[in-house]
Amino acid sequence: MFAKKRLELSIEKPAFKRACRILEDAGVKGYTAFSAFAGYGGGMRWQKGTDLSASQDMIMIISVMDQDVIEKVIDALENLIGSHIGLLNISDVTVLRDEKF
Amino acid sequence: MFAKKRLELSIEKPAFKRACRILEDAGVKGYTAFSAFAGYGGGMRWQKGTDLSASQDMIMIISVMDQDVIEKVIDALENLIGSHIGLLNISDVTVLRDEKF
Amino acid sequence: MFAKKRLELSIEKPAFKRACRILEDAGVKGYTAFSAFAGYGGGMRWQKGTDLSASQDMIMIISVMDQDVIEKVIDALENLIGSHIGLLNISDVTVLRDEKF
Amino acid sequence: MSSELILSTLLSPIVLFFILGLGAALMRSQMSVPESFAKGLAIYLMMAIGLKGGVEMSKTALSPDIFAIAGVALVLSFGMPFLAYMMLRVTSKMSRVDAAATAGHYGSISIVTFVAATQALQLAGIVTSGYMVAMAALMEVPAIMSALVLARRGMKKEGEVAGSEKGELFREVFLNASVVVLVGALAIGWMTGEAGMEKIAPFFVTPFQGVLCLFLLDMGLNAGRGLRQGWRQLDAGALSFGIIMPLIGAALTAPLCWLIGMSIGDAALLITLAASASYIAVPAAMRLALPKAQPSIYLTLSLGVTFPFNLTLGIPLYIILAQWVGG
Amino acid sequence: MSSELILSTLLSPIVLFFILGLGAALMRSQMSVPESFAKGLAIYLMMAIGLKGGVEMSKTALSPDIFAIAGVALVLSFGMPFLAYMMLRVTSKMSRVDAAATAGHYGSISIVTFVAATQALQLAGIVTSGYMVAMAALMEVPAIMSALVLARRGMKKEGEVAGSEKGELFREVFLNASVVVLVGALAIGWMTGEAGMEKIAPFFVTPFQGVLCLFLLDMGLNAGRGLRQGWRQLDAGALSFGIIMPLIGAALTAPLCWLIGMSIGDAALLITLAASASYIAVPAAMRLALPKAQPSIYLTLSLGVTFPFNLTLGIPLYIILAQWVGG
Amino acid sequence: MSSELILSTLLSPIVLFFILGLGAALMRSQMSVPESFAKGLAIYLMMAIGLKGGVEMSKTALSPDIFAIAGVALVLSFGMPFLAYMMLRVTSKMSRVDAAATAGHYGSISIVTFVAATQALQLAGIVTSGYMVAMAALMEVPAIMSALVLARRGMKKEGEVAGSEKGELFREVFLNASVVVLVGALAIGWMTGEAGMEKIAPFFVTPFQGVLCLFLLDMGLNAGRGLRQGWRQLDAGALSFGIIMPLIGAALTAPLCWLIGMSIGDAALLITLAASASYIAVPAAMRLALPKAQPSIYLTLSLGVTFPFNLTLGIPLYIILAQWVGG
Ligand SMILES: Nc1ncnc2c1ncn2[C@@H]1O[C@H](COP(=O)(O)O)[C@@H](O)[C@H]1O
Ligand SMILES: Nc1ncnc2c1ncn2[C@@H]1O[C@H](COP(=O)(O)O)[C@@H](O)[C@H]1O
Ligand SMILES: Nc1ncnc2c1ncn2[C@@H]1O[C@H](COP(=O)(O)O)[C@@H](O)[C@H]1O
Ligand code: NA
Ligand code: NA
Ligand code: NA
Repeated sequence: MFAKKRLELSIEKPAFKRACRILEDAGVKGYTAFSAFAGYGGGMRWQKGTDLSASQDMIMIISVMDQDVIEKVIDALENLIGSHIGLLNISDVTVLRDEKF
Repeated sequence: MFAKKRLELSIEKPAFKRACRILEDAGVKGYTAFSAFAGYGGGMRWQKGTDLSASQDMIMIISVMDQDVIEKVIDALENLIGSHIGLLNISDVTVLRDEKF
Repeated sequence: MFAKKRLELSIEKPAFKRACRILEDAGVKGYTAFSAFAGYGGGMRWQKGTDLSASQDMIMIISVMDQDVIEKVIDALENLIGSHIGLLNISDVTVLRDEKF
Repeated sequence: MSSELILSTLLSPIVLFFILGLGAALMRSQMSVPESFAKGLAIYLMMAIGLKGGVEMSKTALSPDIFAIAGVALVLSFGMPFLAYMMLRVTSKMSRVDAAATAGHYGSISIVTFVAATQALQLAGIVTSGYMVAMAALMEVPAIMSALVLARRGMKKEGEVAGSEKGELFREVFLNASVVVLVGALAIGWMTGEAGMEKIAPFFVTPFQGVLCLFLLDMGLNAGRGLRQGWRQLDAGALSFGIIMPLIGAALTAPLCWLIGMSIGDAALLITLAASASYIAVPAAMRLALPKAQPSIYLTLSLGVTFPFNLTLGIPLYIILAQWVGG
Repeated sequence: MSSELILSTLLSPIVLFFILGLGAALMRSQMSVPESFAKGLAIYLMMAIGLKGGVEMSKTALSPDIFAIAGVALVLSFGMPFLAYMMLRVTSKMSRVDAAATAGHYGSISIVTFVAATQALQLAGIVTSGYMVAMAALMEVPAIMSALVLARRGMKKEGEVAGSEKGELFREVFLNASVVVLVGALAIGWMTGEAGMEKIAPFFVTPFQGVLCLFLLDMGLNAGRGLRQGWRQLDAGALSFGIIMPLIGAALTAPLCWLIGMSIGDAALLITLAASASYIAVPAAMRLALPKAQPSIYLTLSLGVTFPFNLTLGIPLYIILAQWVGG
Repeated sequence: MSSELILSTLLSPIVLFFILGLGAALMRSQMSVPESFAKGLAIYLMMAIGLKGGVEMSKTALSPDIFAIAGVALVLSFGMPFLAYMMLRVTSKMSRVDAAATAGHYGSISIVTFVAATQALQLAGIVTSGYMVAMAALMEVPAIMSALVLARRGMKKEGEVAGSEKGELFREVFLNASVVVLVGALAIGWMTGEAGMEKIAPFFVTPFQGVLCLFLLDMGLNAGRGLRQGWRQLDAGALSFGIIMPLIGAALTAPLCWLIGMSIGDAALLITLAASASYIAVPAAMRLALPKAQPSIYLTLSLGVTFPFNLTLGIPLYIILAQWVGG
């Protein structure tokens, strides 16, 4: 079993592709994205489907990677969530196959 | 980087709003909710869409917060998942911007 | 509060039922599954809905369990993600009710 | 004539598509109608039913009869859960709260069963009144209250569930999708009348039966899956309840129809409403109000047992019954 | 005659279903039309509008008039945001970037409002031209550029957001769903003409108004929810802007219609386009281009305030206005 | 006459909407038809096709011809994968398992291509038989078995994948959505006949072509995206296979049609079935049975290359071919 970092990035849907490009450019081997259906932040609730432009939808991207990749990725992501609605957290995980991450 | 707690609460859909109110009342700064599409528990499988009332759907709420907030939130959540179908887990994460959580 | 293991298994949709059977056979008490809407791996992006057969969709299964159950489950899962598109990670979490996991 | 009626019901496309879905699910096919598509169709069906009822109501003045029928409908919805509860407690091993929640489902109604009955009557050339849609809407809710009374009777009052809010149950019960759409469309149909309907009939009237086929394919899949997943939860008493209770509901309603002098068509519809059980509105309300009751019990019964029974054998029986008591 | 027009608009099924949805959302009903179903209906509606416009364009040769109207449409879409921006900066406490983003919404258009106006005109027996659909498409985008000019004016140039790519804003703006489907269907309708349309009319023409009812039920729910969640974000100045700006847009457009000699029906549609505000294409573009602007502000205004106003009172007013200036 | 046929096919609304979607995806538009809406439409289309075929079958007694055609259909579905496999191994660098999986797709069929051919024939005034729908259903599955034979030939038997279950492949293959709905609707159409169809025709028959337009817009988006994402995976040999294989399939089928004396319309449909490749049922089965085969290869070929080719140029060619061999 190998120790890795798990990045969980929540980002507003219109900026989703930007987040993807950042991850890919930093050499992340993979990521998986989920669509949130509701949320709360800044004192306001939102719910998917209410906003026809889908511009308030949130996407959560999960990506497992090595410590050194996360260091490369984090500055660009900080810039992204400085401009766009978004937030991230990082945790420790173990994985089976080192070469996949 | 700042150390925070990540709460992962799975709750049956009919009780989703109740969970939201608990979190908001405890002063959580934000949360994001996802809709599960299938699951297993108590020896039974369920699958989204089979139950027209959606009353067996499960929602997962993810919220990152400070240690002291989680302590406030946990009793009310324990009451909630004592009555409703639900379960929760807590893990350690690090975040970039302390003030957002 | 009790210490448990949180398994996060991403698996291609056609193999989803196989993953469920593995977990259930190992005596896992429960799991919850989510449908990803996009992802990246092996240098290729995929997006839900583009592939009419849904055979490229990814499912994420989350299951919280005891250390000894995870050991039972891991070999069969390794076989599964050796044949099918998939990956997993394991992390430490704490839970409220020991008997539920 | 009655065997003809049964056969023509069983061989109508909507029932055949239901059976197709049921069979596929029981044979463990993975096929499914996407949930959001089916939910969209459900809203369409309720709008169409409401509009049609409303337009027909707009054509004739409201007679005093209508209030008599409404009275009977209310009594049935309030009253049947008590009967159902007693039956369940005697014939099955269900807990008190499970029996109460299940009983509530049988006092309330299934709008798809109602629609299927309308189609069968139309096929048999029997006329029905537009205001029967209003009766359907009227019978959705009262049974929920009876269920709460039954469940809480003799229990020491529990504390509120954390996070619950005043008014949430009320909103769930009175402002759920089927009440809002059915009552709203009924009112709109009534207000706009035949003239307003003309322009939207090509969407809400002409393709209605076809949409119903697609919807019932999905209902068959759901019923089959519900049955496959849940039947182990149910003992023989509970399972037979799913067929006996509709028959009792029908048997109770028929003399009341005769008493207030209902037409054959309307009597058939009221009997069908009484015999049908909810699987959308009531389960949702029960999860809020009686979270300790197990959804797998009441859903398996109402969707997996009673609905298929009514759709296939029940409806022709209820029409035959109505031919005896209706005038 | 004008009060008749207002009444017949308000009592049309599409408006009544909108009000039903709006009321349900304001009363906090949990009912909803599934997002993907509503989005599918939206694509259907845009295809239908585009095809119809295209087929009608194929019947008559393009006249020089059409270019004059296109010119006016472009001027309005480019110009109105500047006016709207000034109004917002004077009457409300909105920040510069919020005001610019909001202004962009009012230069662009709402295709559902356009369709509702078409229906109201049809009801009133007033003819319109197929090419007005092209005008609607034409007015979607220019306002976005004006908003960017307004927001960036006098600011020191910021660095690019990480991960942004050349061309992404262009694609978002010129290849968004409504532009692709509307323009594409318009072109297809034009190419295939009456003959091609015949076979697909039973899907795209006959049931159109009925589909619109279902769609507007959902719009009502969305507008009500947007209003409930967002109105606290808005001061009195901003809220009144949501009603005054459409009226100003209409007042500006009317004399231009007169100047270039538009027919009553076409003038009513152009006025409606000017008075309507975007809630799909522009918000999406703004999130990419001006992420600092708050979506809750511009969405609440355009969807929660302006759209309901236009749908109920605005459209009859614009028709009356067009009757004065149109020939 | 043949250039006319090509032109009228290319300019039909369904092909134009496909091209619109294809173009939008290739230009990287973000627009999409919601997945669940498109899946709902797909079920509708299969129900409609099945019902129509069934009703037509109910009108005439089954002739011995039908068994000859069924025999040819089975031989084609079983046999073509072997040919396709050899071609792929010779002309491209595909691995054995990828070639086998891809070959399986070309033995099976695309129901949308079949429908498009039906429409083109109808436009050209050429009649077809209802039982050809049964042939389409018949050809879906056998090719999957040939692919398994090909993939496993000469390999030492691998152990079972963990979690796999007896019967799961069988269910995936014989009870997938398209088999269930197509065969089920065919049977229902057959049982209820013209009389049962009458009531549901306004949903399943009249709007059919319009729904097809919307569905093909989505297919165009999917094909374009598949092509954009996957073409780099394919070498020139593989890419050209996507166009040459359908032509070979057609060339093989044509003389067989002549041999058993099929009508022009039916021959055109059988040729089209042979020339078309699956992108729904077979990929799903391959992921279960041959998980080592790369989906990006076979999906890009069948959906991104072969489907667009067939829809635009292939179908008119196949009709011309049928005019030579059919009687
Ligand atoms: N490091 C990763 N973190 C999260 N998800 C991943 C990762 N690598 C791959 N995936 C997911 O697994 C799918 C298949 O990846 P692969 O096995 O690399 O082709 C991708 O499309 C992603 O959805
Ligand atoms: N602490 C948090 N934990 C999880 N999700 C959050 C949190 N804060 C904000 N979010 C999500 O991010 C969105 C925007 O939040 P904000 O940036 O605070 O306006 C919310 O609607 C939530 O979906
Ligand atoms: N250990 C677990 N890990 C993840 N999800 C679970 C677990 N146990 C239960 N669930 C979810 O909670 C639902 C109800 O479970 P139960 O309370 O055991 O009936 C299940 O259907 C799952 O979706
Ligand atoms: Na009942
Ligand atoms: Na405007
Ligand atoms: Na083929």
